[in-house]
Amino acid sequence: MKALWRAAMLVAALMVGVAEARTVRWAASGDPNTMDPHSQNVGTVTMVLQQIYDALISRNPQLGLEPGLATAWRQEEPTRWRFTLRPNVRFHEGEAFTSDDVVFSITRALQPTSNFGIFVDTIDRAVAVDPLTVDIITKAPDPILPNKLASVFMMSRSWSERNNAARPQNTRQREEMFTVRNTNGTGAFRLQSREPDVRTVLARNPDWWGWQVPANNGNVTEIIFRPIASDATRVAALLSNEIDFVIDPPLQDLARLRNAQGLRVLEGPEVRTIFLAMDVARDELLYSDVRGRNPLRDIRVRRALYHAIDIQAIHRTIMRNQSVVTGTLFPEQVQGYSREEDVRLPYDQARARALLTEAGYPNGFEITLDCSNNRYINDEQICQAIVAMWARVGIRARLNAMPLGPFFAKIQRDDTSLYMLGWGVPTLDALYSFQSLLATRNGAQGDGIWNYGRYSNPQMDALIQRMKTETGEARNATIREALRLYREDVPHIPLHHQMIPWAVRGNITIPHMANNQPYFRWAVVN
Amino acid sequence: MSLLQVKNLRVEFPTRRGTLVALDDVSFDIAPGEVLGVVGESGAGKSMTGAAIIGLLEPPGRIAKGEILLEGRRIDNLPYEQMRRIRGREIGAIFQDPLTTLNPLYTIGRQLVETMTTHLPITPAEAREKAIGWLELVGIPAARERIDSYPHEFSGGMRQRVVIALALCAEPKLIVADEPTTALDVSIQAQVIAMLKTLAREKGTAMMLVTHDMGVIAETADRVAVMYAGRIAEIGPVREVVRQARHPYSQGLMGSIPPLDRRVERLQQIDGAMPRLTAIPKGCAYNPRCPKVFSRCAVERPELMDAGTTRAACWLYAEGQS
Amino acid sequence: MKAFFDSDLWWSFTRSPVTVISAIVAFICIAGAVLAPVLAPHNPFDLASLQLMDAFKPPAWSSEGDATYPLGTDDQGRDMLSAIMYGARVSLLVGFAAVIFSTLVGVTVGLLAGYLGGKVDALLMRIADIQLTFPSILVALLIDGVVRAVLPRETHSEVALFVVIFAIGISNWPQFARTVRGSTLVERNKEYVQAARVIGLSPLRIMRSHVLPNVMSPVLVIATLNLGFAILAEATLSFLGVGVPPTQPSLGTLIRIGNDFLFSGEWWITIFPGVALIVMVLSVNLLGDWLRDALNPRLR
Amino acid sequence: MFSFIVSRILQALPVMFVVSLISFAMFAYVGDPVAIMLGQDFTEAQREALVRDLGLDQPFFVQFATFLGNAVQGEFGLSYRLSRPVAELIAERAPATLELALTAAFIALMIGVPMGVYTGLYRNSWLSRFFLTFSLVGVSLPTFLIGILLILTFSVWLGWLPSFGRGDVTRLGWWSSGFFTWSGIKALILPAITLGLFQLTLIMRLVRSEMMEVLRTDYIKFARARGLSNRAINFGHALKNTLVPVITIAGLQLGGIIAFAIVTETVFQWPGMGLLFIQSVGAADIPVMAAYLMLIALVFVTINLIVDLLYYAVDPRLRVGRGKGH
Repeated sequence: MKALWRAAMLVAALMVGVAEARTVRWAASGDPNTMDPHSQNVGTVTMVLQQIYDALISRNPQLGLEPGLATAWRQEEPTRWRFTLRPNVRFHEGEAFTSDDVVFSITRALQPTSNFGIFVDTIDRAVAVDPLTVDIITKAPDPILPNKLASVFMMSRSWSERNNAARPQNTRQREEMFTVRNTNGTGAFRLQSREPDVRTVLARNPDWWGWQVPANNGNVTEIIFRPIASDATRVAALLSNEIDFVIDPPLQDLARLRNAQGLRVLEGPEVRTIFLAMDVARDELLYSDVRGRNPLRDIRVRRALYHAIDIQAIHRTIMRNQSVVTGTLFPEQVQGYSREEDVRLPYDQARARALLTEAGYPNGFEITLDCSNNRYINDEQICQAIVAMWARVGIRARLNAMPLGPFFAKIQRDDTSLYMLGWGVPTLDALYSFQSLLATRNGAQGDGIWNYGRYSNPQMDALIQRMKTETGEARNATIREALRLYREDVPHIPLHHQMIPWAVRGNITIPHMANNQPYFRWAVVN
Repeated sequence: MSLLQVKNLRVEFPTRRGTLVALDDVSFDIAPGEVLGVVGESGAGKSMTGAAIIGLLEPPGRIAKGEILLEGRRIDNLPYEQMRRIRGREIGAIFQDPLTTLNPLYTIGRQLVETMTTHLPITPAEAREKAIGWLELVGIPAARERIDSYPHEFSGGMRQRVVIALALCAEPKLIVADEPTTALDVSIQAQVIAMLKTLAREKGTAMMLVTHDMGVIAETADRVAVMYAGRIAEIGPVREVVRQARHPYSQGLMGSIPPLDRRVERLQQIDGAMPRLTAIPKGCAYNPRCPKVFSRCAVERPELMDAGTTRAACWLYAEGQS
Repeated sequence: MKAFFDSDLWWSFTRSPVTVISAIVAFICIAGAVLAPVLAPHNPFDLASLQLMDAFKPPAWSSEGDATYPLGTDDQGRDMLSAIMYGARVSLLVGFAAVIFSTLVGVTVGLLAGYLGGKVDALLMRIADIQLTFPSILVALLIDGVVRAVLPRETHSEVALFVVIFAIGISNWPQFARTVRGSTLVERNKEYVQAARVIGLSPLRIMRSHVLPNVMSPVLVIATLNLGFAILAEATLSFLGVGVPPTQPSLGTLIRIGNDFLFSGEWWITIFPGVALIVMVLSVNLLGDWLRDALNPRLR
Repeated sequence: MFSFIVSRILQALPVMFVVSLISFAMFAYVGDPVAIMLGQDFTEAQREALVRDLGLDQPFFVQFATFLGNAVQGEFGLSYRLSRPVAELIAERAPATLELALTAAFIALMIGVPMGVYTGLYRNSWLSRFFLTFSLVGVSLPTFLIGILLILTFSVWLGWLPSFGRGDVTRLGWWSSGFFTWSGIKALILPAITLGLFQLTLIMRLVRSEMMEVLRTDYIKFARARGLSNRAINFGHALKNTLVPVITIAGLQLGGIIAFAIVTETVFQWPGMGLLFIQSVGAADIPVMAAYLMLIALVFVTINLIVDLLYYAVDPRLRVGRGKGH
């Protein structure tokens, strides 16, 4: 009897123990392919590292800037910013965080093997003034440096150098880099174990500086992340209570998930815009039956393609209302957004046909549309629907849908006439989009690197150059001017901003973030 | 009393086109220790008679009529399990092709031992000793060493000796030997048949020897039954049938038998071929080929009737005819 | 023809209700697929006729159904019934073509190996052994991959169908080759073939007129059973996304697409293609099974 | 015996060579790893440097020779996708696939063989007919569909079994096993059934037809004529002879199971080599794909060798005058 009693007590104790472990089982379709904070500028990597590493500047749930490892920052001179660091911060392995680590981290992000160049491209060097003060010298005035630095994670110099990881991982090495599997951040969670493609376990860092900040009210003690690539399996796991949180539930299952017992769907926009881009550079398209001229260089043709798309139908059926229809380059969260410029050419098949006739293609023409089929939400279906819509105005488009690997390889060779792309804006600033997508490609870092239609407009280039240095209202005006040009010149056919619903178990609250990054520091398990 | 009695045996095969009669009205006896030779062309029903006796007719074949009695006890209608106890123990069997009759995956010793332990109240160790004895008896040299060999390690003749040992090892009263030497090399056929005959004599085992080799019959059998198209055409003492067959078919069959000191390789060919079971002629089945055919033969089927020293199914010997 | 209805084959056919039913079902499947352009209510390849607003219509018999779309529509507003009929067309085309291909290769190799014997035989059978070692699905994946690597993407989608046929066909020939070789070895030593040889008939003629007819029934059985496998192999490849090009969706492609709608409530997109595939393969397999028992060639 | 093994291994070498050539050629030009590795932002110079570093500017046969030389030492380089040694990745995944494949094979054999024996012996019983119908449905259902149906039924609807992954694993040195935890075993059930079902029906049909074949042979008739018990005939004589061809096919099926694991692992997100392979195909991760195919070839060659050895053990005819096998 006594033994039985003791056993019961033990069970009770265990159950209390279980109750105290507040675990979130989290799934997404992709697994981070590295734990190195400066190697891969990819959402799937950042969404995990975000929990482990801090940047100098942090974001709030509205994506506004907040003090992070830096408590204050100021543009001392046009090309010099001063950052005051947070005292008494320690890395997970015990090293104190100092200005030397900031200099090291920024230098590391500047290395050729880094994938974070776009966030530090204007930086000339970082200088430690004293252990808690850092100056960052830029090559030219950079008004949005703090926005960019919110994406640069801080590492420990001594830890990195000790483990031979002073540069971001490089595939040329035969040996595996230490940072591919190990982390040492200052963040709210630490990496407890990791099996790539299987399971990554994060444990709460009780010593995190941020727990002092009242806004960081999270109570999660453990995060188990598991990649589940198959949509159906991911939903099944959620429905069968094997998973608590899915960051990318398939749109078609939202209705079912909303109605499921004990599940909630968090809805919100993502800062990512889906658009079609066209080859407006070649004299003859690579993939078309039009010989001797490039129909897409004719703005009437571009407008005709635009007019022919019934974006509302896509919004309602394929996207199941989980999109924000747009006529511009980026969503409203981005600095520089202008509602007046967010106007679509209306859906008008007759107008489209008329424009085509006017341009000399009364019977339309053939063209190939390159699309990814596993990168954006329902990307292949959107392309299929557009191909069908174009068919009705006489454009015989052939859909070439590919996985993201071959797709990016193809468009990055400029081997395309027409492609669909989705563009996220991590800096939340207009320049990031304009510079990458619409600047004439000129070899300068960042200019036009994703401009595979090779759109080139001196007027646009001039505006982009001004955006790089101007500040304040002048800059906003420049951006508005560029957006107007974008709308009138139709270098792209904008479609929509993605919505990114998250599905979460009812007992968990977590703010939905437009950058599609969960912040578990704000997650509460009841 | 006869050891084995077969009475009016009829075996049928139901098919979609009607019932085929494979054996009809087959009757004969075998006395203890007697060797009955059964001859005939392929398809005459010799092997099927043997199969019916050991109760292993291939389905859908079945005994439709008649009886088989062993020592006066009916065995054709026994349940499977009772009949199983008779097979091997009371009636042994030897098959035609020694290459396929032995299980290739077991040693011959094992196959002998399991046969004996199945039927005789003896331990495996005793059975093994007896097995060696049997192997010696059938003429396997160095039997003690070779008992653990696999069948493929023996030549064809040696394998048939093993098969004979297997058939005899539970000391049955009757052996049904279905063409025991046909598959063997001509040079060793005589040795094997002589050995078989000697053993049967020594052990007092009766034997039903199915063959189409008249030479073998002449040397071995006491009596002989000639089968044609599922019936017995003639049955009688071997000397009589061989020297002075009564049935025209038997006569044709025996016609070319050379003196006993010369061996023949084949039966003499009779003009024409035995009818297929689907097209057995009316009357005497042999009538289309018979040199002595007369009107009655095509109309009425002859039963076995006394024809001097043998019994023959031929109207030539009907009363008032001869 | 009369001889056929009088044959044992026909007799055993009429005796097996399951076989008769599966033959009827298989016939309906094949007829529906072959005549899809005539019978299907819509043409799923005519993009201009697609109405995106008609997407996700449930089957006609449900309350929100639309009589124009008997089995409902998919995410693009395509009629499911038409898509399935056209899909079955692709599946059957690949299945039949692959089986014919492997039959031709297998029978030729088997005849050659069996008739010529010696080193040719040893070499050919060694190749067959090695290939039998590798599961057909992997062989098909390999071949598909090689072709993808060699050909540019645009060309690939044009030849993809042939690649799949080739990949599935080539992975199944050894079975035919082995059976035919075995039968050929037996036939070759028969007296009439020996005699034909002595008369001086050409080996080709001997094989065609003497050996070939005798090996046809086991070949027919293997071919029927392989048809089911070939259709499934195509579906599996398409499910993995490496099968037929998406512009020519087969049943496997439809199932892959439908898989996304497993939990969404649009069950008809998931269920119908799967049911169609199973019914088709099952009826073919039942026929093959019956044929094997009826012809009773001793299959290895 | 020894020379037999040696000759078998020598025969396997050209196979391995051809497979390595194909596996390398197959992926050498699929996709562009560079684009994937560079991510969203890069310069032309970075891109070229990466191409050079990966040796992708070298002629095909130089790349192949380098690859082969390294492969022999078990060195497949770093995965493009995961930046980790390929050998290590595969070693991590291998236990998952092998445990799944062996469990599936075990299910297939333990159920398939008795069912085959039964249907072979009692051809006309209603149970035999049921088994045969069941097996026909089994070979007519594509693996991926079975998996999906099982998930729907047992995970989503009934909630009994997990729908993905391996559950908790126990580490035994470098091997990770799911056999020792309840959650590991539960996670194994559905994938193993999915993978094993098709093989089960194949094995059952194979055993059945072999059994019927063997039961027609003379030595079985002779065994009956010797009056042996049914038990001894069916399970001693007939079954053992049936096993000879069954061993070959079962061996080949094990290879098939490992290959078909690609499908099952995709459906169940089972963290094995097949899933790794499919994920690598999507990312054009050449080193992983090449290593996987070579490993699979090695597995098949090994299985074949084991099958030959088993044959050797079961069939005494092979022990003398080998060469002309079956």
